[in-house]
Formats: sequence, C-alpha cells, structure tokens
Amino acid sequence: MTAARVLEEKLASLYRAGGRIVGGVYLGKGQEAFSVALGLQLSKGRDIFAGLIRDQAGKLAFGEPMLDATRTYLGSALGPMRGRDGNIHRGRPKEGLPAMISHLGSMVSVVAGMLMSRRLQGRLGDAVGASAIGDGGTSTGAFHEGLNLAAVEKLPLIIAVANNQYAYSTPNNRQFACANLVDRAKGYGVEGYEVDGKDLLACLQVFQHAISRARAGHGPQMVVGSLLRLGGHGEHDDASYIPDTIKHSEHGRDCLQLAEECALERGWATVTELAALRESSQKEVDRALAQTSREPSPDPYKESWRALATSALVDEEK
Amino acid sequence: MTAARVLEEKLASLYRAGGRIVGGVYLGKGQEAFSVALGLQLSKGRDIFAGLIRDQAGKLAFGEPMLDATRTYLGSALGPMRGRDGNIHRGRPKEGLPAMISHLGSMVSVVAGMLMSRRLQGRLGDAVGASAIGDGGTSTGAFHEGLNLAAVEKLPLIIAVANNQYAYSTPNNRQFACANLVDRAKGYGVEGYEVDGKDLLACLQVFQHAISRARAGHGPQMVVGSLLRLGGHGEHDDASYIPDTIKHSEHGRDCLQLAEECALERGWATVTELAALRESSQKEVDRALAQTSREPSPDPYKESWRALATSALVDEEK
Amino acid sequence: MSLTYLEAIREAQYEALRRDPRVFIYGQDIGEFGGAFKATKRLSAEFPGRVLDSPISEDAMVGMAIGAAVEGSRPIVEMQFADFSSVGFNQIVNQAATLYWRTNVPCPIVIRLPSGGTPGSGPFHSQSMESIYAHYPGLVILTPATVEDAYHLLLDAVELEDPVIFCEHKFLYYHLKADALPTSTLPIGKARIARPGRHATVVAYSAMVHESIRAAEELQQDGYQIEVVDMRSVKPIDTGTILASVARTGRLLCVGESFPWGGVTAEVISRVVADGFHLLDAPPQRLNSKDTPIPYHPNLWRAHRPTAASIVAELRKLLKF
Amino acid sequence: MSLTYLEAIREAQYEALRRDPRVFIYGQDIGEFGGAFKATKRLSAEFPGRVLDSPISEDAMVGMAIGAAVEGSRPIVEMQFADFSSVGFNQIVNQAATLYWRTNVPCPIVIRLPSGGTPGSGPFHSQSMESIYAHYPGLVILTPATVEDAYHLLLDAVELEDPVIFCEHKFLYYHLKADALPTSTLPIGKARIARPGRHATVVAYSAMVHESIRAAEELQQDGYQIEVVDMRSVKPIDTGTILASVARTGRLLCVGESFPWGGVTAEVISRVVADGFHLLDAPPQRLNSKDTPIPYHPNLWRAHRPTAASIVAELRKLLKF
Ligand SMILES: Cc1ncc(C[n+]2csc(CCOP(=O)(O)OP(=O)(O)O)c2C)c(N)n1
Ligand SMILES: Cc1ncc(C[n+]2csc(CCOP(=O)(O)OP(=O)(O)O)c2C)c(N)n1
Ligand SMILES: [Mg+2]
Ligand SMILES: [Mg+2]
Repeated sequence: MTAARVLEEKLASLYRAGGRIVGGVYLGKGQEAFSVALGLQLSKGRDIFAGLIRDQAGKLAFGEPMLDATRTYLGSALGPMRGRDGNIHRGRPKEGLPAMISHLGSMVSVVAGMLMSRRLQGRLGDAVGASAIGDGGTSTGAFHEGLNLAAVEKLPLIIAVANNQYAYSTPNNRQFACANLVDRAKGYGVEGYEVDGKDLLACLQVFQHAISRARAGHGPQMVVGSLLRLGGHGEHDDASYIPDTIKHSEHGRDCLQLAEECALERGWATVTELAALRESSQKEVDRALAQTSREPSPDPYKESWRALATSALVDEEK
Repeated sequence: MTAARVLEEKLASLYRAGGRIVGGVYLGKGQEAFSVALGLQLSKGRDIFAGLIRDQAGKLAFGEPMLDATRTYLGSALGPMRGRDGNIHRGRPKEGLPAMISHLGSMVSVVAGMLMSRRLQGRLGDAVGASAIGDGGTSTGAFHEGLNLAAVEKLPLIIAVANNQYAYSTPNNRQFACANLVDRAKGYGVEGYEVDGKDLLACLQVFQHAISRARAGHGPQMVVGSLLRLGGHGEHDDASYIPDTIKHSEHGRDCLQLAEECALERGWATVTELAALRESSQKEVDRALAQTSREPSPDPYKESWRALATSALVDEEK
Repeated sequence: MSLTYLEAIREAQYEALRRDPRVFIYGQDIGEFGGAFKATKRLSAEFPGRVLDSPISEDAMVGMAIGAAVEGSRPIVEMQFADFSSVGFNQIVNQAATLYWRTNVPCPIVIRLPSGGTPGSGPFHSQSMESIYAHYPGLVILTPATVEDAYHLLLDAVELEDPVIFCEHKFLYYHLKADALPTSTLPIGKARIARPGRHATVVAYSAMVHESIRAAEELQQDGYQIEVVDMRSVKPIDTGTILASVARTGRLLCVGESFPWGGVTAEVISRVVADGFHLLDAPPQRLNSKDTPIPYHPNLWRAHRPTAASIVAELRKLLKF
Repeated sequence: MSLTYLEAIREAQYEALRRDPRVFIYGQDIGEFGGAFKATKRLSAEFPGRVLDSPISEDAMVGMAIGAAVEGSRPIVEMQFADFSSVGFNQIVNQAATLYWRTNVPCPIVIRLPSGGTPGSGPFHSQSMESIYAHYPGLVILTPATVEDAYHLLLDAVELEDPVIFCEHKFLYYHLKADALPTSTLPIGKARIARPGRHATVVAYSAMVHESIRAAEELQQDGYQIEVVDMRSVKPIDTGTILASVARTGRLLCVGESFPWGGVTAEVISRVVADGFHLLDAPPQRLNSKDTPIPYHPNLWRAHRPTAASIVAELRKLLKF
C-alpha cells in the first residue's frame, strides 16, 4: 500500500510538473486497501490478476515489478508496452497480468477465457483469476456477458467491484438503481460479499474467503467494496463534484492512514517502522524513476510497424 | 390466442409447402398465453409493445392488423416493411409497435428511449412500454444495459421474459447459472414477478399488476413466465434436442388447450362457442392470406434504393 | 469575440437546445460536470432536465436515442471518446442506420465522436472511425475541419432527418480558433476549397486539412501551388468538387488519419479514377496512418499519422512524376 | 467422395481438432445440435468437451477466446451469422487485433462468420463484414470462394499465430461441391487466377468469384476472354497477382458483395492505380451491392447485389471504353 501510494504521489507530481509524462495519470488513492488485499491473496505464477486503473497497490502486491509502472508511464522502450501503450494500460499476459484495454468491462471475459483454457488443458489446478471493475463498469454489457459466461462455466473468477461512489463525475444514482451492487450476485448465480473497502483487515478476510471458495470449485465470487476515490478521476480532475460532506465523512477517510493506525494500535508496527517503510518505498520509487529516466524512448525508425505476429502476412504499405 | 395459433399454423403449412414464403417461419406455439396476456393489458395508442419472434398472439391482442403479419411474411409491397424486411421483423414504430432488429436485447433500450422522449415532452402520462425477451436474450449485453438504463431513469418499462427453457437448442443451464431469472430483478433495482406462463389467467393477473405498478411510477417491472416452446426454433427445426420427458411433462402442456379447458370449466364459453371462435379465426386468416396473395411484390425498378430520409444527401452510385 | 473549435461545438449545442425544444443531450459526465472535454459546459444548468448523464452503456445510449427519435425527440449523444462507440456499434449500424429504410420512420439522431489522435492518448483514445460508419448505408458522416464547420455542421446535423455521426477532432479542440462565427456556410454534403492551387490537389478532412495546408505552404516556397480540398462530409462525398479540382491540377493526393486499409482515401480515389481517369497526369496517391494501432509515445505517434512533413514528401514524389 | 463447401468447413474443423489438442470450438448451438448450419455436426460427440455451447453473448465469446489464446489454446469461435459479430466488434477490433502489437503475446483465434446473402434472409442475416474488419490493423481476413479453400484456408487459419476473421459464404454452403480435397493449396495471402483471360481482369472474392466466372463465360460467347482473380484473402491483399493480371489485360473491374462505400473494391482499385496506373487502358471500375440494407424479398435481393448479369453489363462498358 505504502509503495503504491508513494509511487502514485510521485507520478502525480511529475504530471503536474509537466514534461515527462504525456497523457493522463490515474491514481488509486483511497482504494489501496481493497486493491492490495486482493493482490496479496493471489499468488503470481498460479493466479491471474486483471487490475484496472486504480489497482497500482494490488498489482505491486501481486508481484508486478515497479519498473513496469514507471516505464509505461514514461514511455520507456524497455517497458512491457515499449511506448506503444501507456500509463495504466500495461501488463504481462503470459505472467497472469492481462494488459487492460480501455473499454470497461472487456477484461472480464478475457480472464474467464484464460481460466477456461487452463481447465481445458487440465492444468487449472486451484488457480483463480481476479478481474477488477468499478461501480461504473458494472453498467457495461461486456461486464454482464463476461460474468454470466463465467457463471455458466463455473469458473474460479473473482470479481472485485470497487464501488467508489462515482464513475468519473457520475454518482451511483445515475449509474444503477439497485440498493447495493452485491444484489447482482444472485442474479448471476454467484456468491456475493460486501465489505468496507477502507478496512484492510476486513478486505483481506473477505478476499481470502472468496478466493478459497473459488479455488474449491464454487464458481465466480463477487466482492463489492465500498470506498471513496480520494482525488479526481485523473490528475487533471479536481473532483469538485464530490460534495465536501462526503469527503469529510467517515466514508472519506484514508485507508492507508486507517491501516497504519490499526497497525500501531495492535502493536504490529511502531511509528519508527512505519516511517522506515515510507522511506524505503520512497527510495524504491526514486530508484525506479531514476533508472527509467536513463532508458531510451522508442524510436520510430527502429519500430517494426507491424501489428501481426506472422511477418509474412503483413500487408504492403498503402 | 386462437387467431394467432390458427395464423401461425397456416404460415407453417405454407412454409412446408414451399414457394410462397422465402426465409424462415417462427412460431409462438405454447407461448400464446403469456404473450397475449401482455398484449391484452396494454392499450394501443397509449402504450408501446415491442414483441419478439414468438409474440404473434401478443401483437394481435395489442392491435397489430393481421395483414401486417401476412404481408410481411409473403413480402407484399403493401405491407409495413414493403418487402424490405420479412417475417417477424415488422412493426409500426409510430404506433407503438417498434420493428425488431434481429440482434437480441437491442429493443430494450429503444423502448426505454421512446418512454424517455415522451417524458421529456411532458406527454408520457400513464403510458408504459413493454419489451419482450427470451431466456437466451437475457445473456446479451444489450439487455443488461437497456434494463439498467431504464431502472436508473425509473421508466415505466415492462420486461416480459418468456423463459421457454431453450434458446434455439441451448438449454437454460448453458445460458445462465442463477436459480431463476427473476433473481435478476433485484440487481437492477426493479420489481420482479414469476408466473406459470401456460396459465392465461395467472398471466393476465401478473401483467395487470406489473403494468399498474409501472403506470403508478414504480419503475421497470420484470415478469418471468415459465413455459415451453411447443415446436422448433423455427419451422426448419424439429426440436429433437428437447427430451420427450419434458415435452410430455406438465410443463409441456398446450396453453391454448389449457385456456379452453379453463373457459369450459368455468362456464365462460361452450364447446360450440370455442369451435365458432376457431372457425372465425380460420376465416380471418384465410381472408388475410387471400388478400395478401393478390397484392404486388416489390419491384426492384420502382424501388428508390436509398437509405436516407434526406434525398438530397444520397451519395451518388459507386 | 474569439472562440475555439471546442467552444463552437458547445455553442452549437447551446443554440440547438435553445431553438428546438425537441433537442436533448445524453452522455457520460455531460451534465453538471460538462463532459470530459467540457463540450457541454453549463448546458445542464441552462437547460435543466435536457442534458443528462448516462450510465457507461454505449449500446443502450444509442438505442435509447433511437427510441427517443421515433417519438419525436432530437437527441445528441456524446461518446466520451470515439473509440468507445465500438460498444454502440451494433445499435448505430443495425438499428439507427436501417430504421428509415425498413420502417419509413426517420431517425434524426446525432452521435458526437471526439475523434483522432493527440500525443499520449494511445490506442484507445485516439481513433478515427469515420471510415467504419461510412461503410454502412443510412448514415451521414461529418468531419468538420474548422471552427465554423464545427458550429454550423453540428447545427445542421441536429436539423437533419437522418442519423449523423459527427466526427469532431480532439486535436483541434483547443488549437483552432476563429474570431467570430459566420452566419451562413456551405450545406452538408458540399466540400470546400480550403486553399486554391494548380499543381496538385490534396483531398483531406478534419485535422488533416491543416497538415495539408501547412504542407502546401511549405511547397509554395518552391513555387508549387497546391490546392487543398476540405471534404467536410465523408458520406456523402462531394465528388463533383473533387473532380473539378483534379481537372485543374491533374494530380491527386488523398490524406486521412485513419488506418490505411480501405476507408475515406480509398473511396475518394476509386471515385476519381472511375469518373475522372482522363484528368489525371500521374497515379493518384493516398497517405494514411500506419497499419498498426495508434501508439502512446509521442515519438511513435508523430510517425504513425500523416504530418505536414510526410505530406510534403508524398507531394514531391507526385509532382515529380 | 464428394463434399460441399459447408462439409469442407466441418471437415477442416474435424481435422483441426484431431491434429491439435489446443483447438476447441465455441459458439451458440454448436454442440449436440451441430450449429445453425450444421458446420459442427457430430464434432461435440467426436471430441467431447471441446465443442462448447455458449450463451448469447458475442462480446464475451470473443473475449473468452482471446483469454484462452493467451493461455495457449487455439479457439475457433462460430458466430451464428456474421451479422451478429457486430456485438463482438469491440473485442475483435480493440482486444484481439491489438494484443500482439501491445504485449508481444500473439492472439491465435479464428472467428468464423457465416456471411453473405441468400434469398429471404433480410438485412440482419445477410451481411458481409470483411471490409469492416479489414480496416483494422492486426487482423487477417480470409474469404474462401471454393470448397478447397474453405477447407485449407480454415486449417491454415487455425495454425496461424494471428487472429483470423474467416468469412465463409452461406450461399456457397450447399451449392458448391468438390469431388475431393486436394492435399495442398496456395498459402494464406496468395490470390488465384480462377479463370485466365486477356481482355479484362475481374477481381472478386467469395461468392462473387462464381458470379464473375459466369459473367466471363457469357462474354466468351462474344469472343471476350475475361480473367477472373479470386483474392482468397482480402487482408492481406495479394497486390502482385492482381497487378500482373492487369498488366496482361489493361482493364479492371472489381466486384464485391458488401456495401459500396469503401471496402475491398475501393482498396484494390486504390492499390492498382497507385502502382499500376500505366498498365490501365481504361478507368478501373467497381461493382458492389447497393447502398441500402440488404432486402428480404428475393426480387429486391437479386437487384441489390452484383450478379452475373450486372457484371456482364459493367464489363461490356469497360471493354468498349
Ligand atoms: C466502454 C467505456 N466507456 C467509457 C469509458 C470512459 N471512462 C473511463 S473511466 C470511466 C469511469 C469509470 O468509472 P468506474 O467504473 O466507477 O471506475 P472508477 O474510475 O470510479 O475507478 C469512464 C466513463 C470507458 N473507459 N469505457
Ligand atoms: C445477438 C444475437 N446473437 C445471436 C442471435 C441468433 N438467434 C436468434 S434467436 C436465438 C435464440 C433465442 O433464444 P431466446 O432468447 O431464449 O428466445 P426463444 O427463441 O427461445 O423464444 C438466437 C441465438 C441473435 N438473434 N442475436
Ligand atoms: Mg467508480
Ligand atoms: Mg428461449
């Protein structure tokens, strides 16, 4: 969580400074507890984690190298996307980290297919695949079709709905009319859970349970975390449409601070240890950014400019 | 119901005889009670009825002229589709009868939009719009998006789900995993009902109730009727994939016969009256077909061959 | 008064809402927030209940607009990015585009597509989809290149009885300014000579008109006079104006920002050679983006799409022929 | 042994399943039922668990196949009709087509589209969508015209590392028969001279190859020898073979069954004029379907799409030029 927060704060300040980051910066601030809890409960090499734009914390916890984020944001030619795609659109599909496309909902069926394939090959074992989605993303047809398909196939799919009350500027009441998004689970015949998405321990517990159910063959599991995005949709947005009353409510509390308070209270960490954690995260982030900054940008003259794996079939220019 | 049954039987026999009907014939046999109950509870001129391929009975009850069906099936140039589109793809959108496109689920949002427009114009009054869908159609993203949108806008939309256990050859258990489709209602924040779709009286009651709730401003209503398609997907299909045990079960009973038995039992009609009804329906069907048969086919030389209403903007040939 | 291309789109929507009570606007975040690009800024306050936030449901957004049009409304749908209209594709090409032909009921909707590349936007926020929609019968596809056209074509689109795909270019949103809006303009379907010339014709649309004009300016220093035709509408195509230009110059280069296979440039060239073969002194050429998705990194992005420099290079080859 | 085009597609799938354990088939009603057209007849019994019925969810069907390909499977997706792939459009053009370019992970999926018109099928069961998909980088678009190609191109498609849109023509399903399947064939990407000639070249693909051959036969009676080129694949296009034919004949007509704006025929003509302008003795021409949705009534349908008769008429004009 801390590393993700520190990294994202740094990316945001690079964005504001201008120059190094072209395109947007999208933060997961306020959503780290929910995201990290999922990432921690999955294991890389076995499971699949299709994070979305606010899953920096979960991706790091799952095992995505921090350099993947910095390289993709800064467009390094050495990053997994080689400057072809940017910021949050990164991944390593062969390592259980599908690279999201922007169209919301589209990754759900992709994760289902990854699980299907493993099952068909007889090597699914007790792996699960997690697909993140926001409150807004649940309105897409792709989400519906993907989850329904996974339910029919009884695939070990975890749907993690981060209900941060807004889709960009659009509040829940313009997005859906059910009392709670978890009410959808029954309609798909999947098991559903609600959790306070700011509460790290509660999130860890609910994901642990849901994942163990999926591993045990009980089909898709839908976990809805209630939380608030502590910032704009992207760094270009000041989120002035979120009323102060919400921002200053219990709901608007910072999950990282809550986690730290909880750790201190329970004696799991001291103030010094937490400061050290922050400092080491800061160093890691600085190192990653320093390294990335020295790396080459993609060179249009060296680009292959072909979209097919089969080079013999590349259509002639013009 | 009787008229629809007689008409469809006649269309099926024309199809089998070959020659007059090109393309498929799709029957609503076994689904008339559910469909007609909806059509009867709506009123043309006020309400909207977007029937699908098995809604011959509902359309007639709603007030679609029988000639619209025969003309569209036989491709008369005088029909509402003028030979451009065929069979069940007919409608009179301005009269509350949208003309379905084939892509399942697509009509839900269209009906929502019709209602939205009337509300925006201040002329919605207590009108409702009904959109039919099958068990299979509920798996489409379009269905999900359309119903969710209608729920957000609290539109007086009736979703009539004819769960005939199969989508073409695909049984419910390959289509969805929930115990009952009505479980979906809560996830959209809409009111849901289940009914024995073979039982005309029960269907009439449940639609009456649902429609009155919608008229009173309680938003979308989802009615799921359980029934069986008594035939193939279309007349080219012998439905051999439906096990005899199901066909011969209580579930496979003919709703028209059940309705007639019920009418006789309760003394609402005599055997003679029912026979007379069948005969008059037969005459009506024969008249419609005879008239249609004398009508001209579309003439490619007289066709305008333009897809735009604004003729000045029709792109030159080639 | 000076206004940008984006402000012109906002003003046109203001004017459409003001003039015609049947108009309403539907899209994600377009209400109080004013839209991802602020194209509907303040409109929801100025026209309460007529500028509505939608769920993230492009298929249903378009379907809803079609239904509303049937009942007499004049909906404008804003896609947050053109790229996301792929989710509403089916409703656009199979429901909106066929409605009039099938039922005789017109379908007057306008779908606004914030289109085209900007640096750092990557494969899913940069697409130009005019060629996809233009392939289907029953749609009108507009591609304004100027502030004036952004305004007038949008207003005209709202008045049209047919479904319009309005491809507005994001790169022009802030860059392009005009001092004032003219009171009248060419009608939908007419192309415009953006710059007269006599040595070669460049047919372009949207942002590529400006790259072409810059290319023409550069070549002027070498004594070449390049005529630039701004198509304005890619369906219908004003073949007459294009042919007349080719008749003057004898040479044709067609420039587009979308992918190279098929599309606007191929359609233009096929028409010109079918009807004006004898007018050509050299083989007509195309310049499009490269045949890969649109890259994120500005270095790659600039090499992926046509620019003044690559247009100049093409024109030099053409002029030498 | 004699088999139809449809049977060849079934046999190719049988062979693909037999050869390669990574292959599976996914689609509506393709299991026990054997598919709406019976293209997967008995395959689910012969390969248990590898021929699976899907829900009516084209978007998720394609997304699922993409995910499966990432994990090493070789999925074949059957769309019930090409027309319904519009619902899976986004996954096809934005997810499948971009995967390799973005991530370096290939996406070996085959999407079978039962395409093209048959009498009485109407606007939503008759479409030809090759031009739509070919516009996007990252896809291979195959359009077999013969029983042999239906078999070999499909088998080759399954072996390819890239996503393939396999446009099989419904009108050819039952009409077209071959005595036996050859053991080898041209590779993907190569066009074929379907009929040699020297007075004019007709470039066609899929069902239009047969209409073109009939037209050529008719014109032979007047002493004209028309060369017919079967494209086989519309992306990539074998421009070399087409140019060589035009070099022989000096005249080009390009025939396609999809809508007239843009698409295959415009792309072919644009390539030929760019690289083979000097080879042409007459303006190259196109013949496509009309610019309306596809009509239901056979009278209208026959006038909507190109036929041997309309091709003959076009050719006569071209030959007289
Ligand atoms: C299909 C589609 N339509 C529109 C968008 C544009 N868009 C990007 S993020 C976003 C809001 C997403 O809201 P939500 O799913 O709640 O996630 P959050 O940003 O709140 O984490 C929108 C509308 C998109 N990415 N995909
Ligand atoms: C989006 C889409 N995909 C596929 C089809 C082909 N199709 C037509 S009817 C049908 C089955 C429909 O089943 P259901 O919705 O249960 O209705 P029923 O036929 O049982 O009344 C299918 C798959 C279609 N019309 N639309
Ligand atoms: Mg949200
Ligand atoms: Mg059904």
